[in-house]
Amino acid sequence: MADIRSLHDAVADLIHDGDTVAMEGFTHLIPFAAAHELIRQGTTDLTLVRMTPDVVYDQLIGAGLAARLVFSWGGNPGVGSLHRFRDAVENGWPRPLELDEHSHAGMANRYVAGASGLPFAVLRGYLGSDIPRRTDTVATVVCPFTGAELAAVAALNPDVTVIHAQRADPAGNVQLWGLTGVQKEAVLAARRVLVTVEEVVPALDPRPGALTLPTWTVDAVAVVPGGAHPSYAAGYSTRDNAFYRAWDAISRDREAFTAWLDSQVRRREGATPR
Amino acid sequence: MADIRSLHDAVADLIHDGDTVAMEGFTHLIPFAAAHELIRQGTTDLTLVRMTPDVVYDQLIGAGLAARLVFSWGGNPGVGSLHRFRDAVENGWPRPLELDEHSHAGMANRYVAGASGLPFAVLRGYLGSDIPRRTDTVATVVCPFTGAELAAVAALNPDVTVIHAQRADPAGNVQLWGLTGVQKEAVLAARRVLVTVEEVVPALDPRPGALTLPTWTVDAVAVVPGGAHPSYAAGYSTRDNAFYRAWDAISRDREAFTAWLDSQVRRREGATPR
Amino acid sequence: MSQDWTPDELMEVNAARALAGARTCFVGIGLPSTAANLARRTVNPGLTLIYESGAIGARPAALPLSIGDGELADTADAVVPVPEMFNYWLQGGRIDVGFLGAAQVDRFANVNTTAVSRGQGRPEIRLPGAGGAPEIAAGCGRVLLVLRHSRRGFVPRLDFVTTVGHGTGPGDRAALGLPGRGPVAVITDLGVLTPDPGTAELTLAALHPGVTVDDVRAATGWDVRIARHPSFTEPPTGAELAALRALKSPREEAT
Amino acid sequence: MSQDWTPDELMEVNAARALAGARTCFVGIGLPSTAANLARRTVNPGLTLIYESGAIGARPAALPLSIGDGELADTADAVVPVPEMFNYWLQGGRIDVGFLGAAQVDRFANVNTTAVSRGQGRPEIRLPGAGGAPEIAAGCGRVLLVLRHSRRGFVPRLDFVTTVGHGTGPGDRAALGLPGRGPVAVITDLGVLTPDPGTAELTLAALHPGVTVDDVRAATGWDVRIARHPSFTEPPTGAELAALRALKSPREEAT
Repeated sequence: MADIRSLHDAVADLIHDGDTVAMEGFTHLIPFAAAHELIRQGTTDLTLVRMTPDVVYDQLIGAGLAARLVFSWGGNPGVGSLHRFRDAVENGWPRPLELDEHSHAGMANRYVAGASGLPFAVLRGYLGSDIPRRTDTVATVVCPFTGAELAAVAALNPDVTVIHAQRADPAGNVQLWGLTGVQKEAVLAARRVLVTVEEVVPALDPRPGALTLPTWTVDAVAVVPGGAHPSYAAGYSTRDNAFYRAWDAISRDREAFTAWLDSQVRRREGATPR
Repeated sequence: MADIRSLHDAVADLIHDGDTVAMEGFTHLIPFAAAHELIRQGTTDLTLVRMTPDVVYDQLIGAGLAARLVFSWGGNPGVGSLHRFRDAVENGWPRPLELDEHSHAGMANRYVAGASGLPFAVLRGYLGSDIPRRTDTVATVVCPFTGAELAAVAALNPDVTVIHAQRADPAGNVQLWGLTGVQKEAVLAARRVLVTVEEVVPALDPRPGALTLPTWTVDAVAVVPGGAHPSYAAGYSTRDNAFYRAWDAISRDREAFTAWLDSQVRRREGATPR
Repeated sequence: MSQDWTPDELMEVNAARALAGARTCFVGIGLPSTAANLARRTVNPGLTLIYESGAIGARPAALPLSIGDGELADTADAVVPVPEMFNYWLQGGRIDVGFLGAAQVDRFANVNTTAVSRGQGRPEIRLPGAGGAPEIAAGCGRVLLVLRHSRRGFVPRLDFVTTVGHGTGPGDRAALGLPGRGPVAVITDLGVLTPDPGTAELTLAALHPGVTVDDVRAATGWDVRIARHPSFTEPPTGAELAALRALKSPREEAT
Repeated sequence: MSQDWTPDELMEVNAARALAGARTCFVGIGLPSTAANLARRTVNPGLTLIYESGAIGARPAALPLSIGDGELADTADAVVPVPEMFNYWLQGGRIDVGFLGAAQVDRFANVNTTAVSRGQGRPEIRLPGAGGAPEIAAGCGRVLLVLRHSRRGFVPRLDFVTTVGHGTGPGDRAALGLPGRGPVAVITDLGVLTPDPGTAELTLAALHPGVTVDDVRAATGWDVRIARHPSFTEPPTGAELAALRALKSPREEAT
């Protein structure tokens, strides 16, 4: 059952140094506030898992919290490179970043296998690509009925999955709608689950396109209005595309990035360094 | 793109002798009217596919249209046996019925594989059960990462899938809600798709829990209000549990069944024997 | 004290009691659904009922006839597609208790719901088949079985193993890779049998009020083991009986 | 006639034209999204746009910056989870055209979006990675590529094959089990290349107005094959240019 807690306490209790952490949300509902709390708490040596690392992981990588990245597309959508990600991979700054790299179809199916209690998933993928040469989580299986050879990807079961959702009820049932990406799979694949929400409402009335995560699939809910910014929460906010564009200049330069991190994240009110 | 057609013409054009036909709907939204049209047209030698054959397939089997049944639970829910199914299996009346028998999890995953363009699906299923001894569509695969042995089930790709839905728009986009069972998978796994609907509306406004099948996944839509009776369409009707109970006596006796079939299906208005 | 209950009611009330403390229950239709809905009205108001039709957290006011009655979806916390139900929720290992009926069980609580032999050269008696049972019994944390006690139901050897309980004894579940603990109780109209911790063989652990060990022996198709001191189940309380009868009445009126 | 268009506009207009007759298009972000949205406003109003974020039949009024902008979901016929998108819709073989960008292509229209070598002992230049491309190129009925023409982009040998086009020549796709036809055109700001039916090697089939064969040779990193009589693409119509500029203007204002 989910407890409704402060973001600080939920992050401190659920996410530990060395954990494998998935913060999901396909452009929509990205849990930026929870990521910033991780930066304030300095939780480090993380294996970060996300289909699209996006600006949120650019920040965590630049802050030096990530030892490893499991992903399938590492760009700033519609803008260009993730400069902190590139600096870590190309130059090892502020620390080297090990990669486990997949295609979207492979990552999505890795979560599906994790949510399904299976050790692997099967897909028609990676055929002829060099991707399998750089990872040990792609293999092949042979169909016992047709003899066809198919790709197998290893299940992903994060220690912790963090998502942002529109709302929860007082019992900790969570509701999200709009583009819901791979969040359900990432939640059900994880050992522990933290959800930040825009608000707690007395009851979750049905909504078109909404999915509900029962409280017994979630460990903690933290109320963080705007917790997806500069990503967005359909029905509450719109994507701050200007910030995504501005991130290009902020992140291109190590000093500008560090100054941004200090002023906009580390020294924000409520920050409690450990 | 789906054409909006009469039930008679859609059934005549899309379903042929010897076809593998899936009529899905998990208790809810069972396409009874389309099944009755099959009986009137005498389309025969069918391989019938359905997780829960239910009264709808009891009728088709009793009418002598089925050569083979692919299924996972053949009872009259909450009432008892399907007597026409049993008579065919136990006594070959009106003709022998070959069985390909699975568990629900296996059948659901067979449709998933079919919808996914894969030749098989993997599950933790059938372990220790005698089911695999009576079918050639269950096998084992070994996980290339862990060495674990798992069940594999062969994909199901029906020639035709038939479902009943609440509504369509004039372009043939289909919307259904409530318990949606395995319908999306059965539709996307099939070569041809027929959908009967309660009504055509000018536009499909969003509804909680609704899923939409784009018109380009459907071949024909036929407007048949009440076309799921004695099953039901959430928002339009409720399950006629009294009919399901009454079916026990109708179906227990060959003559009573034949009389029912003649009076209630074959000689109904609009029937056009071929 | 006059006993104003039926054997079926003893079975249903004790089946409901077996759900005390459970968080989530995967509910088969028929007796399991009766028991699970009664549990929500008595020992476990917070119990989450999960029906294989896709309803998670259903709160039906009356007993559903089928596992796909409209009320299950209308009152649920979430409705999911059937493949998701079996893959993410059941196989994913999120359900505490699987509650199943059975046509036949053997001494290791294996279940047959597929076919019964009528003997050489005669066609089998056809039963409905597996449904969700094999994977429910595999994937839930533990399994409860409920069926009426008779020699037709409690057989020395199953003609067909639809669903594995404890196989041929301890260790079989692990060897097969079945993740859950398997059947922890078989609740009948005569009493409650539980697997012996050492041998996994079903053992009469408790008798319902007014039932004797000989009644159980007479209704069991093998030489059933009896606990050294079988207990008696508590008689149904007035509240339990009232809740059970209220639960059943609307459906019976609708017939 | 004064040419009042840019090379990028020639590329975008011709990319949109390549979608004439398609029913469904799986749309990558950037140039492919521009082309697909332009096609809906010009040659193919009925085109169904599918974004990997889960939106099927999106009808954005302005060009989305990301493939997950809210308007894509708000205007879609259906929104599906990402695993369903890749498994049922893409891998299921329901999409006519996959429209992709590329950092590097080789003469067989294989694509690198992963990493570029800087030479021995120096770290690779890191690109974003695969995203949906390998399976889009595998599963769609046919593939269109759009990228600006330069020796950096049109390379003799890829440092990394992210996505297979035609492999090393005819027959490779079938041998790999790739179901779709693969790339049928590469549309650039200089012209249009198509795979030779016999060799599968990219061949300059058409030049944009004002472009010469030598321009293409100078911007291609290998000795590019030229069709015996390369045609010229039709100049953009006023309607095409107006639609393209209107499509881009709201987004640029929002910057």
